[in-house]
Amino acid sequence: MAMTLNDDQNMLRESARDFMASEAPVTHFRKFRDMGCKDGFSHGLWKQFAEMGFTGILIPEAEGGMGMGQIEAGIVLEEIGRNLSPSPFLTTSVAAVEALKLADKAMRDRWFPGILAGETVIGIAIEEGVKHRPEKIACVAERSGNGFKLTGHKQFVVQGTSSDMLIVAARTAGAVGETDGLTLFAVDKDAAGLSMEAARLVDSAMAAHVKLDGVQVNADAVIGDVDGGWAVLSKMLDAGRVGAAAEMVGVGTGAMDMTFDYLKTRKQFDRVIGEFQALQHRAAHLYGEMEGARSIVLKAQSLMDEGHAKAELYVAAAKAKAGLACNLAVREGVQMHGGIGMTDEYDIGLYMKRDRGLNEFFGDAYYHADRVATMNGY
Amino acid sequence: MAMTLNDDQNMLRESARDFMASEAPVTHFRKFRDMGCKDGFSHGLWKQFAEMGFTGILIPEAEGGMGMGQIEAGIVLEEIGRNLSPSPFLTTSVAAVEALKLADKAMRDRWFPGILAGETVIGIAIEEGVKHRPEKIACVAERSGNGFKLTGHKQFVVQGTSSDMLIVAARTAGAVGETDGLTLFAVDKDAAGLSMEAARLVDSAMAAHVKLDGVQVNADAVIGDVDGGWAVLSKMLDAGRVGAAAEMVGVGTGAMDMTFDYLKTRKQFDRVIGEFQALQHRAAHLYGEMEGARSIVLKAQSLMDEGHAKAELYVAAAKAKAGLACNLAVREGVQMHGGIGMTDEYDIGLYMKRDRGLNEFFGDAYYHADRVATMNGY
Amino acid sequence: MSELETFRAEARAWLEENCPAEMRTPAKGDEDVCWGGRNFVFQSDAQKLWLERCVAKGYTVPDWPKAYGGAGLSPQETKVLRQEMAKLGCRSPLNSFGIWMLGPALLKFGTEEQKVHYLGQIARGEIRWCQGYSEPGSGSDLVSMQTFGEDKGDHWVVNGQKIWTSYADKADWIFCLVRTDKTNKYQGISFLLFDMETPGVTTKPIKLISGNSPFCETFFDNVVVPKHQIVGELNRGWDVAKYLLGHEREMISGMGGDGGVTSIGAAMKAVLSEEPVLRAQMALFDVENLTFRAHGERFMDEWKTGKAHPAYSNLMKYVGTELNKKRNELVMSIGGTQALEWESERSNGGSKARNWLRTKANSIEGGTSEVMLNVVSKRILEMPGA
Amino acid sequence: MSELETFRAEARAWLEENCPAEMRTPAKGDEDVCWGGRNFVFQSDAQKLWLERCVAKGYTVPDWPKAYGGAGLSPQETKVLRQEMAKLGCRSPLNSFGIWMLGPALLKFGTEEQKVHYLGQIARGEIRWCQGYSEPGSGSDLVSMQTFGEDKGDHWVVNGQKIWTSYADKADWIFCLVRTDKTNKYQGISFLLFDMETPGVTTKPIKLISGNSPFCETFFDNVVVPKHQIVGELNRGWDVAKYLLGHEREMISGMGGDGGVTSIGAAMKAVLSEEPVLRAQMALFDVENLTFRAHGERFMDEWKTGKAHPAYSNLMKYVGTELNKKRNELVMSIGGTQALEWESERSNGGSKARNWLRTKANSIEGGTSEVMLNVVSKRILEMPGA
Repeated sequence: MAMTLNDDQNMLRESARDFMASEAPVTHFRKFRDMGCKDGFSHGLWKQFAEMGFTGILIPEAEGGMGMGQIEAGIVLEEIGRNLSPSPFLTTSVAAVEALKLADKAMRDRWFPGILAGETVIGIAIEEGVKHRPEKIACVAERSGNGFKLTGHKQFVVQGTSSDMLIVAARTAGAVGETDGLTLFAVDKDAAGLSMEAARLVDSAMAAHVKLDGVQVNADAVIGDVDGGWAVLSKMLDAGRVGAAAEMVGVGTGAMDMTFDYLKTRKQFDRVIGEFQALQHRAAHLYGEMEGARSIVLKAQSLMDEGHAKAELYVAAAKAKAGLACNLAVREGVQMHGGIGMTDEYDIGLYMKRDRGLNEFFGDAYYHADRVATMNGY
Repeated sequence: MAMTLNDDQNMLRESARDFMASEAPVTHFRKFRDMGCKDGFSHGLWKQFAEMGFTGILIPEAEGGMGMGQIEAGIVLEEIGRNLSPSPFLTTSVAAVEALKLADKAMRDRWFPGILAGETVIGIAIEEGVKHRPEKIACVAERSGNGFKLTGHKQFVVQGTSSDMLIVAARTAGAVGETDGLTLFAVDKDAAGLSMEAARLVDSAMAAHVKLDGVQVNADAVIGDVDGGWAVLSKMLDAGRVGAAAEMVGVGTGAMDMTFDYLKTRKQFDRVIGEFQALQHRAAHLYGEMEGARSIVLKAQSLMDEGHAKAELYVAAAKAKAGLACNLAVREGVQMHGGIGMTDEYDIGLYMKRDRGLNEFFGDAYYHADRVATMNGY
Repeated sequence: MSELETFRAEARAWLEENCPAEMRTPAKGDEDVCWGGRNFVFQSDAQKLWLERCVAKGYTVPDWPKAYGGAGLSPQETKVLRQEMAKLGCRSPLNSFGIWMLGPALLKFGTEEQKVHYLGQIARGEIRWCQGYSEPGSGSDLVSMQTFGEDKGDHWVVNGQKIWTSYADKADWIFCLVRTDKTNKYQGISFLLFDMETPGVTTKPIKLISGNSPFCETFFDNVVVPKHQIVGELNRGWDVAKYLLGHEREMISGMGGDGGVTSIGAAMKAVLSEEPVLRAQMALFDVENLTFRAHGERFMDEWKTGKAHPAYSNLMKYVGTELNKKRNELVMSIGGTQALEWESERSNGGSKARNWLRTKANSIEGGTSEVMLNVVSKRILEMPGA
Repeated sequence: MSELETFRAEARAWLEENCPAEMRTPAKGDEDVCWGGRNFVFQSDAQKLWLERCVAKGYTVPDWPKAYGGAGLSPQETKVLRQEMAKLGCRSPLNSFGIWMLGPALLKFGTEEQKVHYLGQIARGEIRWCQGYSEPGSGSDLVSMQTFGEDKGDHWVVNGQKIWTSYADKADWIFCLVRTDKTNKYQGISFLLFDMETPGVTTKPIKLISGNSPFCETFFDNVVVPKHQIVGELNRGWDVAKYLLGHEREMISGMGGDGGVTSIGAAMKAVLSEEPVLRAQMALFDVENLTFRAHGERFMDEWKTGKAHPAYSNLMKYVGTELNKKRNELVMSIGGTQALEWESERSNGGSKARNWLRTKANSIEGGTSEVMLNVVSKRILEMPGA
């Protein structure tokens, strides 16, 4: 595939850009933040996403979606990042949908319509410690009756308390540390024994701690194969990772553009500060980092869409690079803004907070650099 | 101890500085390099070192030396580094002397006089692989007759073929990877079964590959205790490491000063390039790095001289930091010199080569950063 | 040395007798800090008692002359006192910009009358001070300030606006740079002191990205300042300010975290052992941290003996603040998803995240990293150019 | 696609039939490279045969028009040919600054007569070219050059000195920037071609820190250059040079190592598994390397479709050369003490160390990293100022 967007993709970009800028700009985010919204996003906006077709962007056309790929999802995510638009898009329409695409028809029929309509939100319940370690999942699913009984604890379940269903990874066999023996379950939010506690994060997103206290699910709650959940999990995680990377390209680019504008207007010592060569060189370097991030993310998306064997390697590299570049963008952004960059009133600090959250999402840059090394054979 | 030099130390610095600048400046190094000298250093200069008292700087006064410490040895080493003065000072007068100070009187009496006179050179035969891994020593010393029979291979024995004696670390017990069971031996250069092959290094130093093919040594060749060589080895290595760090402070400072002078004279675009703010900021940052390196090296030296429990931690940090800072200094040095920095005619490239050699000597920055982490409990 | 050891024993005995047990536990937060001033409400009897005893002994400002409320200790004795306080875990009896910043400037530039009056109040914790330097539009470029004091014979009438005034909403008095000559950029600024209750002074807290509001915007609308409230000469306030900024930089340059060399890695071992690349970052950070501590120690030893370059504190400020930012990035990485929490009890009210965001100001306040690098390059390295 | 696949099959068949077996092994060193030219001595019959066959087929410059010695292939066909050559391990039949640099400039700026004459010679490997741009004292500041061509009616008389002329001691002709108008800094330079055997031309090799001497100083002492040997308009040589530098930057920006995405880490696993911090550096490097490859791919795709910013190659040059330097620092670290050896057989004559040192020039030649950052900042980011 050529590493440029085609006409359809460019059109999608235009429409996503216009939509986010008019319907969900940073002022929208501020509004929901300042009202202390318990969801951390607007259900009305989620409906609008549906009207735009975004919610079903990865759902096959035959099932009512747009049948597009990671590149297209990434186009929407970049605009989300640029505007800090709060929504369940990444978890529900990207990560969860990729998992559900591997589920049986009954389950897809159960959840896709609500997602398409912008009425359903799905939480991803994977993490059990403070760092991303999917192979260390300890949550247990014992055979019980017609199905399974789930016991354990999950955390960092973004929008968990706003979710209608949680995708829970649990161990049906094998030992902690093994990738075999995991199974993914669709667990209804109202299931007996399931309790959640929401925590507001630095970027004002809401994330839940989830307790599974012998939650009984039927056999039809299994997504994919029993004991073979790693395949589904990997697909879901990689979609979430490359999606987070795309969103970080948007966050970093937004922060960078804002900062470059500031450099061109702010005066100090009788000069526009953008005239200072030391800042110019840092700006040019940052631009190169962000362009690099944009490139590797596009590469990873296209390899995923092709089902290429190297997709996993590139997704890891993309998540790492987007994380490093976006983090540089927000750090340089705050520093170059000087004092006002430290104030809540200016937007640059909001980008710094969002970067932090996205960097942690499904493995940080160091985690993924380590995976790159492992996949590269050392 | 105060982190400043006292009057005696300042006097030593003056005399070392004058001596190296007049007797062994970079032109001296070039002369011996260009003649393809098989030793890589001048025996005449080594005699002059002795006349200055440098060769015995760490040898106790009672045994004819100056009875000084690592700070004083480091003062000499910094000037050696600044002038790229080639000599066996670091291996013989620093590392080997520290080991021999832990040997019995007979051995000290055998070797100290020659060192004091500038007639003896000692090689350190520790390394067995391309990276520094002292605990992985596999060279074997079997009990044999009145002593031991040594079999194995050593490499990176700096000035090995010019040496009168090699300090060889070998395993008398324990398994590869264990620190117990090592023993240090003083092996005469003419011992039967010992063969050496010299290799010129990038910095024009000569380093030997050593083959020990059943080399028979008497029991009195043991330095310190049988099986307890790790203590002697650690002392010797730490002296070598902090010494190499001090030399790198000299190399880095020499490269930096040369570069700053160049920035103040070289014109481009009708301006002296030192006026360009991007270069100014990099210069100021580099200065901070070198000053930091100077500080941690002084701290490590003084803790070693005090016999402080934290000395090992600080030596590791000092070797790492001096390596990182000196490496930055030579990289910035070549880049800021532009094209002429790439030519053999200009000195800055010689500093880059020397930095490379010193960085590898007794463990590089990454190796020592890892040790810092381990010693800090993670 | 023996004399110093005698002092050490005495100081130790005094502290053991006079420092209340409650004041020997670590301060848990802002509410445990005694800032003094007209409106300060003591959080406990112990806090009040500890301040009063220290004031009586001169230990709020141990190295100031006794005439101005200090204990007249030598630098060595002061250091010993600090060491003994640290050993017992004694809290600082009084936090004060008056002690840290204005005091040293008054000692150098103040009249005898000013010293007796203001230094005494500072030492006793009676007046809480804030600092009025920055203005909107004049961040690094301090001398471009616009706040103007019009000469009205025996007083000035000040109009203008300051920004980044720490705790201005809680302060009693301000020390403030005011333009008193519009024709001379550098030598047209005076260093004035005045009461924050003077008519025409208003403040507005600035909410930071950390969610806290330690700074204010401060507005002056025809504020009357009597002429005797100037420190130093008319139009030479820049000299006072520069002296004071140097002090501030020394202070901030010591901010590379916990003030010690303890690695934060050990406590995080469980995480780091599973994250090899992150562990490597931590290892390289520890090398930098040990380096900075040694560097600071060497700088202080050279500074005390007059061997340090006068601009060297700019370098330390740069290195120390950048290091502290890096440390907090690592704390966040190691803290992972839990460190992202902003309000939960589990995260201690988001303390890691809030501290991390707070440190981003380190390389801006008291002179940006960029200005520090300019100064090092020009004054220490003597690079050419404007 | 089917047409292209037909071409692929044909190219493959031609290569299999015509590329000698000896030319299908990797080049071991400089002596295996065919540079052509008047004085070139073929190292083997196979080398000579391979060149001749490629010349006859137009495959030394496959994408040039047939009229000028090329094969007239489309960009897609050229890419396919390269892929097939790579698959069979065919060596390049001819390395040439004429092909890489002068050729594209002549195609754009040359007269029809010049194209037929010079391009043909280049395609056939008859003339080896060198480049005369830099002068002592004008490194990044190219337009400050002093080499002057005095107008003598039908010819110029050139005096001056060039530096960093690659293989000038082995070249037959030079393409050279010469000042032809002293009153106009930018529009006073012309782009001249002349024979290195012209009386008055002398060269002196420059020994590099790598120990090799690929560059020379070149001196011109009353060198006569006929007027028809100018490329482009009089005094507009800067346009030609800039176009050509763009090409050079594209070339160098592709230099991030082996041209591929293969990690060097796997081969070094034995070392890296024992060096966790070094392994982490390698891991982070691999992230950067994969990024750069994807970035280069995207850049080329945008460049081909006219979507890339005209100054974008400056960014790629900066990123690619800095990355290549970093790669070689890692190669040296992983290679450890063996990589330090300079002459031994064990170290292949110090190849790692020499390559490492050679890469330090990447960020200097063809425009320094500093100049690249200036250009990106001003032309792409549109930062203000001179």
